[in-house]
Amino acid sequence: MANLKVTVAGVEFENPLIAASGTFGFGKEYSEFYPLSALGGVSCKGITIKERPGNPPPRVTEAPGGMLNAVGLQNPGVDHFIEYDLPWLSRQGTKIIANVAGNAPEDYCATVEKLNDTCVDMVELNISCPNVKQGGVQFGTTCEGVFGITSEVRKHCKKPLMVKLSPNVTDISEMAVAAESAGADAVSMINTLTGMRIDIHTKRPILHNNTGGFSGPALLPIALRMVWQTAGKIKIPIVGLGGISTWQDAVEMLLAGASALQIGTVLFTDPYAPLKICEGLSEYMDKNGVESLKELTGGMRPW
Amino acid sequence: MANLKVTVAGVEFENPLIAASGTFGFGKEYSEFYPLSALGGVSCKGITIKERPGNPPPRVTEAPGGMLNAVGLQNPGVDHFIEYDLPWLSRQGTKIIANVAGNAPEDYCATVEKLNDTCVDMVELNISCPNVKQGGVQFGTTCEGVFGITSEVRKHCKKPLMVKLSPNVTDISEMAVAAESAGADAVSMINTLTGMRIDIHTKRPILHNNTGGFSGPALLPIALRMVWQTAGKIKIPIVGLGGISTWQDAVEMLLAGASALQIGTVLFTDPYAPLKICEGLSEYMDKNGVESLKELTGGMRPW
Amino acid sequence: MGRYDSKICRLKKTEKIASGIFDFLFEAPDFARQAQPGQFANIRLPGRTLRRPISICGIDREGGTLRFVFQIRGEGTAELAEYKAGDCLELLAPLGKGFPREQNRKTLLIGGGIGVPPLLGAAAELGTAAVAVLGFRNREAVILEEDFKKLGAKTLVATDDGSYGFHGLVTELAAKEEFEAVFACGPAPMLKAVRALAEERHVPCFLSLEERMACGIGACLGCATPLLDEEGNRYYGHVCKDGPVFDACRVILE
Amino acid sequence: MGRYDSKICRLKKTEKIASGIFDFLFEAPDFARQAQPGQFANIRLPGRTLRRPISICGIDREGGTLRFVFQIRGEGTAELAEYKAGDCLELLAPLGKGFPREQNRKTLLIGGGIGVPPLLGAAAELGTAAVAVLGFRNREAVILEEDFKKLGAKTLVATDDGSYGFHGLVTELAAKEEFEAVFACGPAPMLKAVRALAEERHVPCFLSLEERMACGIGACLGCATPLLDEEGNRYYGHVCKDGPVFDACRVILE
Ligand SMILES: Cc1cc2nc3c(=O)[nH]c(=O)nc-3n(C[C@H](O)[C@H](O)[C@H](O)COP(=O)(O)OP(=O)(O)OC[C@H]3O[C@@H](n4cnc5c(N)ncnc54)[C@H](O)[C@@H]3O)c2cc1C
Ligand SMILES: Cc1cc2nc3c(=O)[nH]c(=O)nc-3n(C[C@H](O)[C@H](O)[C@H](O)COP(=O)(O)OP(=O)(O)OC[C@H]3O[C@@H](n4cnc5c(N)ncnc54)[C@H](O)[C@@H]3O)c2cc1C
Ligand SMILES: Cc1cc2nc3c(=O)[nH]c(=O)nc-3n(C[C@H](O)[C@H](O)[C@H](O)COP(=O)(O)O)c2cc1C
Ligand SMILES: Cc1cc2nc3c(=O)[nH]c(=O)nc-3n(C[C@H](O)[C@H](O)[C@H](O)COP(=O)(O)O)c2cc1C
Ligand code: FES
Ligand code: FES
Repeated sequence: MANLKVTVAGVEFENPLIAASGTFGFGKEYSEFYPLSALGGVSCKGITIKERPGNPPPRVTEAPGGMLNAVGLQNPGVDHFIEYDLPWLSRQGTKIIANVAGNAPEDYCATVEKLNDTCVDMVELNISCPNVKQGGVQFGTTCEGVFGITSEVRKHCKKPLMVKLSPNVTDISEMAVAAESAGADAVSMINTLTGMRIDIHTKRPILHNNTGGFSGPALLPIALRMVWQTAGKIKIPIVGLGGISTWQDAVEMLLAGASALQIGTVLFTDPYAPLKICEGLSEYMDKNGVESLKELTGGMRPW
Repeated sequence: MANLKVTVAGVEFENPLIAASGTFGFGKEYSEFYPLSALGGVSCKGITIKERPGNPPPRVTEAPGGMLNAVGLQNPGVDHFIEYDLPWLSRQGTKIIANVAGNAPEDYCATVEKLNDTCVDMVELNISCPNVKQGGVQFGTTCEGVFGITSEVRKHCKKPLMVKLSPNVTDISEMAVAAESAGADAVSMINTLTGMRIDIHTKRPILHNNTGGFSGPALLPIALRMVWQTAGKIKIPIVGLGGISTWQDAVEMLLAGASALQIGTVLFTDPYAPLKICEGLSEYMDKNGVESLKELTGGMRPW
Repeated sequence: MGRYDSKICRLKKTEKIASGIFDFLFEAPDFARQAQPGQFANIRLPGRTLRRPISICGIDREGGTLRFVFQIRGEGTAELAEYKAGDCLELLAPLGKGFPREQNRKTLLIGGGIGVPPLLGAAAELGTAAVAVLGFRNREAVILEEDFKKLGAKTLVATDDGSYGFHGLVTELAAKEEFEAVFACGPAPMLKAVRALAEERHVPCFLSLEERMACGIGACLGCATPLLDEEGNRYYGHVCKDGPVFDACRVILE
Repeated sequence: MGRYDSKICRLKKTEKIASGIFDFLFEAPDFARQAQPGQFANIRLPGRTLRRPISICGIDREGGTLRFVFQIRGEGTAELAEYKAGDCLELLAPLGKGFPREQNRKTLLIGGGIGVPPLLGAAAELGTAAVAVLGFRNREAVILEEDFKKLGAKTLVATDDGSYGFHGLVTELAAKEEFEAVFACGPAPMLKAVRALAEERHVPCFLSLEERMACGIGACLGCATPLLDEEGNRYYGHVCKDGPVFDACRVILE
């Protein structure tokens, strides 16, 4: 079996597959299928300084090539996370990424400060969640916003800091550059594309939040383009995600410029997908004489 | 059978289904299936002032929930269009929209001037085609760009003028507002989302242009969100497109705020789709006592 | 196997039992061993992103089978209906919390339409302690009446148009019966009336709810439903993990 | 029906004829009446956006059937291979320009691998005027040899590893034959060698090309292939409408 280790911002992952935030909770439910050590890491459900109830239902629906969600950052708050969720997760033998969200810079800063003295391996700044009506999204869609929130949080964060970028922008690579120059150690991209579906009988949006984030297989071409477009412009590593469902998709994402991968929606289709992707990657490496995944990162040759 | 007529910018369409630019050529090939009068209108393949060869192959590929294309505006030029393509098309009993593209404002203006004295019913300004390396895309991704090109073209265009908007922007409704204030009579939205796929064996992008435009069913939620987001901000009508494949999708698009519809990629899956959608719309109207499609436009009630 | 798992299961039998309603029997010995009445499975459809949640309608532990009865309500269930005996589908099961399991109480099983199948598993455990009151649109829509009878339940049917059984609402018909507990599944207005009836009788009442789902196991927080906690404060529970069966006094029906 | 149409057709027979290679016979009387050797059909796969182009391998006008032989090369063709006799698929056919139809010339039909099937229709028209030279990887990969023979063609097989027939390239084997025209289908390097052979012999040569397609009828301009016009200027033609069969002297092989 090939060596699947990757290092991102000084954190070493046993393999490049990290469960994407919001799709894996705090890991307990999926540990019924396999030990979480089968995953390189887990990005936890977005955490805020205080508990949040989330949006009214319906919160999810299917759409061709994927799904929409508007969970709205339901989470028990950072204190509860540290006291009740983290202890168990930290014993599972996988790297832990705390995905942090908030309405105001102070919230973000207070949350990451609380995480400084925990065993969390990395902080992922969710400045791109499109579901929270105020805040959230605004940080992620202008260079000033990304720079501002990242540099504020950077001052308070002792952990490796990854900024998660929104695809709902004209030029995502500019946001990545802003994050890098504000001191981010890595970027993860992409979050969901904002979409909507309508119930033609009730004439109401299917999601109670009206709009929701589109994720799943159809996101892959968009994510690949954005990762490629960004990889040439920043020096910090990219964790690539958006629609990855097969090991072939994973190879594409690495070739486009990603150093590690996250997978979300495919877990709903097939909880065993990460194991299958690891196996496929490993066979591909053996067959093609790839010794380290680093060799694949950015290996695409444009025409 | 219900009355499916719609009026956009003074042009009356027998039904709301317009073939989307680039997917229907100049109509001849699809007329083998049914008379083009079955369609409300045809938006022709993007036309430029001079003939263009287009991009090297491969130009198309499938992706989950849709496809990517990078045709690159291959077209015979406006003079050839007027002399050889338009005469036949104008006898088919459907409305004709000339989709106009270019590299520079002068090109656009010269092209629409040539169209002024033809039987074309409407001009659709393609400022959003993501496949042309210079020009094209830049007009469509900033408010100034959209305003600039639209007001230039407006001065030279005697036909009803529709501006086709790109979804590859942070806030498409701002682009629509810019187009409206520059004198557009309507907007059509959305064009394709820029994406990429990679051949993991050759490590080359599958499309020779590296990136291409994603279209097809998975685009629908994004398009619906953008149409809804825009409908509240402008007074001129919206022609909605992006992923419409069924009559239910069509109803959703109308409810989101569209006055008429375009369909593209679904024609490749099923050339008879427009007829099926018309039939479905008509039955829906009869069943729900809808007398005119206008009643549906913008009928969605947000939560 | 943990509390649940995802496995490919072979269809042993499929049958159309009413217009748009299908009865599927899967070979699923491991799931059958663990499953409880009122739990559900998340069925994967090839080419689709989200699985479809369907309640377990029958559990044959010896035979190693699970039974599901479902209605075509959209594209996914229409695709599901195309499968035939011998075909395989991937099931994530058994999921959620089922009905409470105290066999001795006289229990009213009250269901409307496609809300009837989830109650059959409870009838199997209750035997003659069950009173099944089943409501349907009309005679043609009646399903599973014989199945309830065979299990020993006193079985009464109501139809909206009176074309079969009692002419009227299930709750009207049930009001004539004696019972010490209520298990219900069906549309929200019916559930409200059932809860009112149970409150009147001062008996415990359990409702099986539906909500759109993604993961099916409690990880994505997609299937939120508003509940009341012990102090009467509103919060979001999750149908896939905390339910689908809930104590009626905790449920907020909107 | 116009020049082509899209219709649901029933599969009459399906067979696996080599590893990963399938032989499908569709009931398609209208298409069979119009189809010409070398044309293709665009096959719709449920749930997929783009149809898959597959050459017509056999046309039975009396029997009202079309035959296709295809190889699994990706997800779409893998799904296609799952279909069985009795199933229905939607075909858009007959598409494109086939091989020229002058029956009297001694014609070399030269194909490599999955490039062989498109030539069979031409063999049916040429009868004994055909010399079929067919190349495969190895003995196990050989397909359709008997079919060409039955139609009267002088049929020669080459394999890359010499495990069957001639050990070497099809073009080496063909170079020993006499012919007045060439029809070829196969990978680009083979087509280059075939064209060189035809030039050497000063005989007309027609090549069947592949390109990724969307509409299949000439509307989307997706399937561009670089060609030379009469003055030798390069331009983009389209495989679905101007081809898939092209005069070799117009084709730019890259
Ligand atoms: C716990 C539980 C148990 C269920 N048990 C049964 C049963 O035994 N028999 C039965 O016929 N039906 C049952 N349902 C309802 C069944 O899940 C839906 O009818 C089905 O998901 C509809 O899918 P579709 O693709 O046909 O509809 P579409 O409307 O095309 O589906 C679109 C999306 O919405 C979801 N969705 C739509 N309606 C519902 C709904 N009512 N509940 C949950 N998700 C929905 C789908 O799963 C899909 O993700 C149950 C639902 C839940 C939550
Ligand atoms: C005119 C023509 C005739 C053909 N005749 C035959 C035949 O008789 N037998 C046969 O086995 N194959 C034939 N092919 C090739 C066949 O179309 C491809 O193998 C098939 O499309 C691959 O689809 P996939 O989903 O398995 O592959 P994927 O790689 O998963 O497909 C992805 C996309 O690329 C397209 N694509 C991939 N490879 C090709 C290719 N080589 N040519 C065209 N499109 C491609 C697919 O159609 C799809 O849109 C023909 C192609 C053309 C253009
Ligand atoms: C149900 C759901 C909840 C999500 N919640 C979060 C979240 O809390 N924080 C975050 O940064 N991203 C969240 N996301 C986005 C995912 O982490 C991921 O960026 C996105 O789904 C694209 O990847 P995928 O296509 O592999 O799912 C959520 C996605 C889904 C589907
Ligand atoms: C092959 C192809 C070519 C296209 N060419 C053009 C074009 O020339 N001008 C234009 O404005 N849009 C062009 N488009 C975009 C479509 O008109 C449409 O905006 C897009 O495909 C989304 O709609 P759909 O999902 O219904 O296809 C093209 C799309 C495709 C698939
Ligand atoms: S469906 Fe994911 S939490 Fe219930
Ligand atoms: S596939 Fe559309 S032009 Fe050939």
